[in-house]
Amino acid sequence: MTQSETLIAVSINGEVRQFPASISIAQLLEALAYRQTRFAVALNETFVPRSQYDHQTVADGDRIDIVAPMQGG
Amino acid sequence: MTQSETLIAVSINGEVRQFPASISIAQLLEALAYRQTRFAVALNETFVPRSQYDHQTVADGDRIDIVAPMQGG
Amino acid sequence: MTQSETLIAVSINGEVRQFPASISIAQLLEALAYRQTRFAVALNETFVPRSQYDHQTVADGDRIDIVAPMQGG
Amino acid sequence: MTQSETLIAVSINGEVRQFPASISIAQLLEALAYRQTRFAVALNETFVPRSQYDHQTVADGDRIDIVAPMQGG
Amino acid sequence: MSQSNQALWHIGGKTVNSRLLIGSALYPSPETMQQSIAASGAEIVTVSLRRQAAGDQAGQKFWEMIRSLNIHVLPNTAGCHTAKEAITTAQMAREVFETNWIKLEVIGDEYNLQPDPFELVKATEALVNDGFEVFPYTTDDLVLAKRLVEAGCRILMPWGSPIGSGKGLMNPYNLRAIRERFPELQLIVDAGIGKPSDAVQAMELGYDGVLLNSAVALAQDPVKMGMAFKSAVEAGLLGHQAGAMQQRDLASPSTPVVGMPFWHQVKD
Amino acid sequence: MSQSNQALWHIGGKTVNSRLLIGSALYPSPETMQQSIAASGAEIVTVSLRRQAAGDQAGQKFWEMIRSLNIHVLPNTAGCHTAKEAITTAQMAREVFETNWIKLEVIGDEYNLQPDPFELVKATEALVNDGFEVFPYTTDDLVLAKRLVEAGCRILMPWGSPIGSGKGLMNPYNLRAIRERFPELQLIVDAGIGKPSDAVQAMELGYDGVLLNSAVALAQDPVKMGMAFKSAVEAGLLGHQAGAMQQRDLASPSTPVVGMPFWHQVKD
Amino acid sequence: MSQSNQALWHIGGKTVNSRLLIGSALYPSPETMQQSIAASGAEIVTVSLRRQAAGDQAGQKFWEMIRSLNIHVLPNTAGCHTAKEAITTAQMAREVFETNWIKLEVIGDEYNLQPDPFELVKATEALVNDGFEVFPYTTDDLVLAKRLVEAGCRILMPWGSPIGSGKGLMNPYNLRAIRERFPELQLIVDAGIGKPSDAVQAMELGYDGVLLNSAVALAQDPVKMGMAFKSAVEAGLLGHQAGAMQQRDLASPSTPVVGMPFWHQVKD
Amino acid sequence: MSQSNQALWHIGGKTVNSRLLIGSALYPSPETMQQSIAASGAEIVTVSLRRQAAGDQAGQKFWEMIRSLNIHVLPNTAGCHTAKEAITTAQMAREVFETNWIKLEVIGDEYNLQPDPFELVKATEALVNDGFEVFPYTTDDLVLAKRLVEAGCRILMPWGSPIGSGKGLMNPYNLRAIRERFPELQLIVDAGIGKPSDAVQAMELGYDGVLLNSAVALAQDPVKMGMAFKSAVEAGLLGHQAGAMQQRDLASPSTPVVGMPFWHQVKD
Repeated sequence: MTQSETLIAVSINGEVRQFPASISIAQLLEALAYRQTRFAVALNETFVPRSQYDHQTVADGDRIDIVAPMQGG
Repeated sequence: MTQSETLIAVSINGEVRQFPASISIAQLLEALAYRQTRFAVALNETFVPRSQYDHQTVADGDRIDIVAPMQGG
Repeated sequence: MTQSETLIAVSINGEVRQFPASISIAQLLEALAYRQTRFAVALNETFVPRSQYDHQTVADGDRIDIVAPMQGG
Repeated sequence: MTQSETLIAVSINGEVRQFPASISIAQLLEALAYRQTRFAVALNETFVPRSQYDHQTVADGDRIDIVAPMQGG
Repeated sequence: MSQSNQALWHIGGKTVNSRLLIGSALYPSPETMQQSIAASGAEIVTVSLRRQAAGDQAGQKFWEMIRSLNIHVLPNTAGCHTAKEAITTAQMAREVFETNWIKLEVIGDEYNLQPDPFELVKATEALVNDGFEVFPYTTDDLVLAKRLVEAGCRILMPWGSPIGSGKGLMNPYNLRAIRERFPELQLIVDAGIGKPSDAVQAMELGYDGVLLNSAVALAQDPVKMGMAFKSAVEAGLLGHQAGAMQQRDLASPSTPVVGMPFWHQVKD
Repeated sequence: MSQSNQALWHIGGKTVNSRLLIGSALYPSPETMQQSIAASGAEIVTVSLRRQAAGDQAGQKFWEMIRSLNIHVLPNTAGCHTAKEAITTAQMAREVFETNWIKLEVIGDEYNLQPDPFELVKATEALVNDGFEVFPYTTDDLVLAKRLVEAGCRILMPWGSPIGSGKGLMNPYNLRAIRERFPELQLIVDAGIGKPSDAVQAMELGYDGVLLNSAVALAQDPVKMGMAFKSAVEAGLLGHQAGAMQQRDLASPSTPVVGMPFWHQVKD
Repeated sequence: MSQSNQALWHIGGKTVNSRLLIGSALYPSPETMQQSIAASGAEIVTVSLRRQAAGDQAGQKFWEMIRSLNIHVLPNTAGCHTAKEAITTAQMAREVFETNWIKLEVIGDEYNLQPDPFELVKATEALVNDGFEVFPYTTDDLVLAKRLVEAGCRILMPWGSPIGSGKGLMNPYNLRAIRERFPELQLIVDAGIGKPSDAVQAMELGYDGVLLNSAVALAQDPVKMGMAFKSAVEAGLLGHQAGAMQQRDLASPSTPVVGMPFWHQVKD
Repeated sequence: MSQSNQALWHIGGKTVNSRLLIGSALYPSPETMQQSIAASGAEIVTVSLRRQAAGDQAGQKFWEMIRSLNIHVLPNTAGCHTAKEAITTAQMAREVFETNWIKLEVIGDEYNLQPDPFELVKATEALVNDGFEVFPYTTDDLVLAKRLVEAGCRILMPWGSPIGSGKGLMNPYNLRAIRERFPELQLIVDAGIGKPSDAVQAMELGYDGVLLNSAVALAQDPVKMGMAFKSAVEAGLLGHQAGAMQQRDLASPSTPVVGMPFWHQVKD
């Protein structure tokens, strides 16, 4: 990334973070250091399959949810 | 009505009757001799207000319901 | 009553009082100044009708209950 | 038993039978051919222990119940 | 006219219009007591006897308030735990209140304040022989009911639930069994009534009357609750006389199905 | 005076005294219908529309009987299974009965005659927009209730149990949840009432009114049962306003314990 | 291991594993009886005495079938209406069955087959003095329970509802009151159990055991129903020991709310 | 052998032995969760998805615990309020848990946590089309049930009462109506189970299974309560299959009356 790159604001699990423009989901997860194997991703409340992580890019104002297994009734 | 007039089949309260083509609701009620004051009419399950009886004509295959007050719970 | 008279101990509604020996219920009520008209008396848990007040005497250790109307469910 | 013996009437389980006077419970059971081992006897609604069968005699008008195991809830 | 006659109730040798018997205790004030009882339409009020010191006018004042209601008085033996206590209390009550009516309570347990079946029968036998009209506060036990009837009772007052609990009718099956067994007896549900619907249910079971105290006295607005129970016993009595419809498992349309508009073929 | 004012009920733009709404069907005779409705004190009567042949005077005669009662008419859409049928029926009813009130029934099942939540909401939206005062016959579903309120209803009529079953209030928990959620709405229990005590319970839950038909019409004595329900809704309304006592697990004596005669030491 | 010890039940001087007591009557066949009792896991079986003609081997055959089950026998006094009848029957049973256990039934009414409180206490006093371990079939009356305990009972068997009615627990309040009053007593619900859930409820109330007969014998498949009740008493015992959660009026989510995806602002 | 085959349950394309579905939330500790689930015998466990920060291993650890139970996983959509949220959650769950099973919850109200009928149907239609095996958490509304079946559900999970309330089966009538209408469907009571007897009742109504969480997790001894529910669902299943006796209003003796000793003439 160079200084001249534009930054976008993306909500990650409700918390706003800055990322370079045109970042893919895969790059974003890499940047966030998600290394767990058991998680799933939604972009603006729409599911993004793992197979799309490389292709799906993120835009300014997007909302990302990253979820993992949890107790449930 | 002359012999040459076309007849249409209209269901009156579930029973099929013959009427001249282009008959209005008003004429149809006259022909059926409905003289009660308390009734209402639906044409093909759509309400026909009393004010429309003169203007609303009936077509072949139409279904007319003529209803009156009755006990209800 | 003279000084030489023997005194007896009688429980009146659970409270022990001294009276002269051989006192009748009527005299006892007089001594206690019961002037209400609506009450009834039991001597040792046995009912004493009003008509017996003059005749029924009280002995040492006797228990008298004097009751009046009260709220009840 | 001789002809001259007096007979007594005894109710056995509700049915009246004739027996010689002064008969014991033991003799009566013998006469009735009760050979089961599991039964018990009451005389006039009073229990007669097995040990008393020889000693307990039966009188005219007595009621004997002889009972055995049965289904119960 | 026949209507009002039908509603007359012959109970213990007297005749009243209301099926409600009401207590005189636990009200926020004597005035509220008077107004609540009046509002309830009850013509029978329960009272008790308690120890009173010489010169204490409380009893006299209470009595005058009750007399001014101009209704029948039903003294109780509340708090008695033995037949002997209850018998003596009943005799004192007869003299004080000038009535042979007695609401016979012989308590067998402090937790549920239920009657003691054994002492109750003993006291009943003695009091009936002594000329009392006994209104026994009893359980919903059918065999106990039979014993009380054998002892001479023409009235039975089974509990709905424990005194002051407001739990309503805990065991309608047992209450119904007593009603069916004794069609001629005067039956009153006594104790446990908490809401007007409880009183209606008692009357719908065919009971002749309802006795309550806390439900009115402890309501937020006792006078209005008195009115509520007045209507409730009327509703229950009429409802029983009118003969309720049978319950059904299937729904059944009230509005006629024949002549339904838009109907052209059978719907599934 | 304030008493009678308190009892006035503002419902659907009108004002009535009675909390009872009653049906006009299933009576043994037209005369019994008239007398029963009069006896019930109801000021709102439900009616329906059915097909009628030319020259048939039944509808006219029925209508004159109803008019002579001089009370408000609430037409229903009984028997409709779709929003469209119900809307057309409501529009016909408005013309015939000259009222914008409609008891909206859209049946979803022939077994339990329950409303269809989906068609009911659709029909409600259309009819509210068309100027109707909708009295929706609904289930006890809180979310459905919210949808109907969003659609513009000021009145809800949850069922107690299936129409004509006489099972009373099957799910008081759900009915209470609707009452608590919508304190300002006019809430009426419709369907399933079998006995006067059922009506009292509905009112004790804080419901504003009760609608019934079979419970009166199918009673052995419908006129007397009409009277019973008149008293029942009064009892329930007063009982609710008066604020019932709390239920308790322990018994609690009504007659005072202090001053009990014969008391000498603590009893266990 | 401690698990199984916990489940051991000391009752009337003996120790068993199962909390179920089962009757031997009303089965479609003797073989079904044997298999059903075995399937139920019950280790106590009730039996009776009836008149038998000389030479009739029915009693002997029945007895051999019962013996082959190799479980404890609890003779009853079913059908007795007086203390005297019951005492004599108990004495005969002791001799025939060689046990001092007696299920004491003294029936007070033919309609509901309930115990007669008065005769029951009399018979209990006599039999306890005569060395019997009395299992009294009693009502849910707390005062009667106290009398039976005073008479020497270490075991009480209150009814759930009338014998053979299958109505389950008619009055859980009363049953609970007896449990709370007598924490050390062995309490068994006897009579009225109709379905496995009834037995579970009895155990959940803290009762120590359940006695039934019709519920198994009159099931369509008695052997399978025996198995059902075996599981039912286990479920109820464990459930009581485990301490059930409290009921709540509000719903409460089980799945955690924190971390819910898509959450952006407070929802109303 | 035929016994065990009979008990096999084909649900959602899989076959299990136990009729219990259990939640994984609210336990005092993860170890207790594992032991309780194992003790319950459940072969289906519900789980959820929640947001997780990078590096947080909680999800992974939880997942390993669940995997070690070696039973089927049923992910839920708990907390979702719209069809869209629920659909996305279901799709994420399918990827994470590698199963097409989904317990579909679309909550319509925060007070009673009941499903939203409208959003539920929408989400169901979408998910069935997307290849999911939908286990819908629904109300006891028969018409809603029909819509869900039309949308392709082979399984329905009506609530007993609000989630976490422990109130048991609030409306057995409605639950029974669904069972009778859909004899071929797999029906599971979900939510509201508080005690083992509640689970038995659900099975006695003919339901195929029971889903619960709080009842075990919030018990004083969750492991033992797990065992209790294991027995409870067995008792209920067997009891339903065995065909319970009919309830009767009259008592009926179990011990034979014929041959009663001491009998001499008719007793009244």
